[in-house]
Amino acid sequence: MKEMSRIVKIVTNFIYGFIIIFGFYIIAHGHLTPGGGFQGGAVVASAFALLLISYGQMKAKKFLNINIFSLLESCGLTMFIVVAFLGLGTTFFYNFLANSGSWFGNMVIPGINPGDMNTAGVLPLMNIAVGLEVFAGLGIIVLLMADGAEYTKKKENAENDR
Amino acid sequence: MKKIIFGIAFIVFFSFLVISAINMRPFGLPTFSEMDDYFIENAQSEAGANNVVTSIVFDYRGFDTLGEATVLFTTIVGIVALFRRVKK
Amino acid sequence: MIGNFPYITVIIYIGCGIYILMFQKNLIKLAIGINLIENGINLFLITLGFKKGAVAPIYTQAPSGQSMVLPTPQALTLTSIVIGVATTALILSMAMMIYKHYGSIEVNEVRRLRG
Amino acid sequence: MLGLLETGSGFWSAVVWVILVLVIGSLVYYIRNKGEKSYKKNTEQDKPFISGNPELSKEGSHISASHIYWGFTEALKGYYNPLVKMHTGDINDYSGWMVIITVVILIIVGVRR
Amino acid sequence: MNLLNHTPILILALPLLAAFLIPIIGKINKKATGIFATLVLGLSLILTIILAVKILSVGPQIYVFGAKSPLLTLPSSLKFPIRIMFQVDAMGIFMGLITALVSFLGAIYSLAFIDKKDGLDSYYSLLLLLTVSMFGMEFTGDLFNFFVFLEIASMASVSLICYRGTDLGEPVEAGFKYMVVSSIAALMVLFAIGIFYGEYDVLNIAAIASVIKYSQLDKIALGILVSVLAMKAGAVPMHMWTPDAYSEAPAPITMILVAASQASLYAIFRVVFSLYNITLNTLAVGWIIIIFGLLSMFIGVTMAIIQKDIKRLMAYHAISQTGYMLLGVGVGLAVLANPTALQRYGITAMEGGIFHIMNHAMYKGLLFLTAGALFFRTGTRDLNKMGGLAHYMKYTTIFFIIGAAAIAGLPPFNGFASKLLIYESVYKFNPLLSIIAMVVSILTLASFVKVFHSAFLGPKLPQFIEVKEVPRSMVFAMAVLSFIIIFFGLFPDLIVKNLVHPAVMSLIEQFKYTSTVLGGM
Repeated sequence: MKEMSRIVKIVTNFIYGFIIIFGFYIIAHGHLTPGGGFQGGAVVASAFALLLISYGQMKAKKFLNINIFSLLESCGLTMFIVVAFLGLGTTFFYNFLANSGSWFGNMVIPGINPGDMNTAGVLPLMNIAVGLEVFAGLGIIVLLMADGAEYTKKKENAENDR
Repeated sequence: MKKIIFGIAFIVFFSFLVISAINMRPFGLPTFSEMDDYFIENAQSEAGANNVVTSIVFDYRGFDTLGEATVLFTTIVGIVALFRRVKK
Repeated sequence: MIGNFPYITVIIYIGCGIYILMFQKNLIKLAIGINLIENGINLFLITLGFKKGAVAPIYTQAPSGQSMVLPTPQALTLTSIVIGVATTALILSMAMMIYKHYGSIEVNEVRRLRG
Repeated sequence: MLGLLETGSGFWSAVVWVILVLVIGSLVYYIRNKGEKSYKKNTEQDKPFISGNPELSKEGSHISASHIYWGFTEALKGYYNPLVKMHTGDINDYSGWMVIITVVILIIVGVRR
Repeated sequence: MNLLNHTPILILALPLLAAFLIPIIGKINKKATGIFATLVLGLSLILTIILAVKILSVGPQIYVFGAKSPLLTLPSSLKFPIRIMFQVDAMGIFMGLITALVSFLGAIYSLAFIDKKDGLDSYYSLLLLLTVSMFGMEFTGDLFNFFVFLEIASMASVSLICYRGTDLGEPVEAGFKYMVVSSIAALMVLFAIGIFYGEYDVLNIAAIASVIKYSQLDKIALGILVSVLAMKAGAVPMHMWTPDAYSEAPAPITMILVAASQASLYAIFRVVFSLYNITLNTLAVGWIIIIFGLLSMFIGVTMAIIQKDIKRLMAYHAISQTGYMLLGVGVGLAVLANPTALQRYGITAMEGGIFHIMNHAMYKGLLFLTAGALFFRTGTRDLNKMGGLAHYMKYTTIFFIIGAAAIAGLPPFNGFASKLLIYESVYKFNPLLSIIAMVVSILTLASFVKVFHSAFLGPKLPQFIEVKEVPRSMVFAMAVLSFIIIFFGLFPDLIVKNLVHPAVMSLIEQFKYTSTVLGGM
């Protein structure tokens, strides 16, 4: 993938931070508004895809590292399953924080309300874990496929030269 | 010859799909909705979330979501394995 | 009959996908076919959850006095969309690898394994 | 008894079978031992006799896999040719067969308007 | 907190956690991943045995996710369960035992087999994920959950089939074909689930079973489910992916893939017996399954005879043996509505079919492992290039003889016991079917004689001078499987009475399955 023109790069520099912040907003408010871990994670990953196509994969590799993404992905998934394991006192996936008064443990007013961040028990934690996993995972997919496109093309050219 | 047989089979299959569509219950008028009514009524008190869909995704059907995250993880591990460079 | 029109749309999606899988000869097109079936089924699930005159099942600042649509199909669709993304990513990566080794993505030429 | 499998119209016991094989085997061994003892190793007697033809070399006498059951496949050519032709390795066929079988099952099960 | 109450989920969740951790471990030490995976699978095997003892002595176990208690299926006087649950009965744990054993031995075998290349962490992670997905398919009591695990199974097996794809084209081709096939299968399963959801607004298998009406839509769902799951199980004429995928995967993975396609077979039985049971037209559907079985048996074995690739030949045999299971259970289904015939031969036929699942997993696993051992030392799978290997690989030869005798149904090995049950009971249903099954058994023996002759017998060949016996971990895995085969062959009644008969009864008695979830209705 080649580097794109300067206009694209400048606009990307300007815009990608906002996309990432918007993605994290969606992740954090998953239990109140439409959205959640998957959707937010996909939005964050789209920012990386934008960086990749505007800078070309050679330059983008300098600031997008697959190893770090892979670590983040494993961490997100491990966090998800550990939160599920913590409910094992009652059952796997038990929502032990909801209505408990501690973290995210406020009681919800039944019916229509303006929404309170500090509710829903383990749901926000799982949203964050899944968000982490999805953006790292989709980032890896995008990077590897861009890399692989180059790799497969090169091989073919080499064969033609021979 | 093969194409003709496949074509006939495809047309019959499609007509079976049409039959299934005609036999479905009317659009927009669910006949039973006990499970969903339970979710709408109790999501706020049990899971404590305003967003009923999120409370289903992560609480009532949380295990599905774990499976779904696992599918994504499986794919990524598979792609990493597929595009790996073998050291000779 | 006309009330079931959304279901007809669904089966047209599925039928197009099956048609592509049965008659098209390009691996990328096969991936598109699988995607079409999947979109059709997602649409099917969402269609099943619709209720006339109802709003999204979210209590945050919802309009008062209105019923809500069935939430379960939306959760199922969310799951199935992510699975679809994963499927597509894997299938396209494999098509790339096949192109690298075989130099072609035509079904007729990608059949060293037979008999 | 241990090892007695009821099959609905009789029974099967592998343990009894093994004991029987051992008993018959020892009988056979006993009878074989009573046989002629004039057989000597490393003489003319243990050479293979192929209708008077000279023995093939060891490497040459190994029959490779594609020649085993040659007669069988040759005799059943009419059955094998279409069958092998059916396995095209074409992905379209894989989904095509699925559709055909689904249609057949749906017709047998009796779906109608 | 009593951890023993949580065994159904721990069997799954521990390998899953390990699979997520393995990429991190692989960054520190590549070699440690294999040992870690093996240990976790061993732990999972022990837990499965504990659960099996509990189920066979107490009864079906239920585990509801996220409820206030693992046994609370119906919250606050609702008619239907709303949460996902695991519902493990005798049939489920029977399959679970196969899965646990096979993947544990596969991991041990892999320790020596997959050694040279990098990518070890991906390999073991995928192996664990495949095991988890099989457990999930076998234990779950929820249809959508079943779909999710079906997808994990297909993704993991596709990635493992492509594992050698970095420098070879064929594995990727096989993986692509399997991917297309399993995507269609999974999507069609999801379509059927959508139909059920639209009709009854429930997703739990037991809850659907209690309200099912066998309307037009249910018939369509039945047809789609049976045909696509038969495709995943590798029934003729939708078997074409099987030889491709089985022959190109690494040998231990092929062994696990056999168990994975049996999980799909289990799903057919679950759909037909637990979901529909007596409501459907048992004679018609039973004959559909019998015909699947006959075609699979006959075409599988005749195609196997002409193969030259050792793993491809064994893959066709896998199709042929799947036919026996379909035949046995199909006969049981055909007479399900007829209590006297069911008592006279139906139950015996099903016992034969179900017992054959376990026997097949064992001996076919052993045979694929011996094929892998040959490939490991000679570097080829082509039977024409092999010969005289018995001079160098004594243990492998003995294991191959045991496996071949078992698959051909020679007494006293385990294949004979289950085939005898099938022959004698199917003969009372329709003598012709029984005769075909025997002919297929003879042809199976014939084709394995061919493999034995061309690979092991014959003079020492000059190109294999340096071949020696395979490493100890591979021999260990094969030895365990041969021991199991001989044990099952000598004492088949122990297994049939204690494991297979409860499994068959749990399939036939739909009432028990629904009442464990919905209470005594």
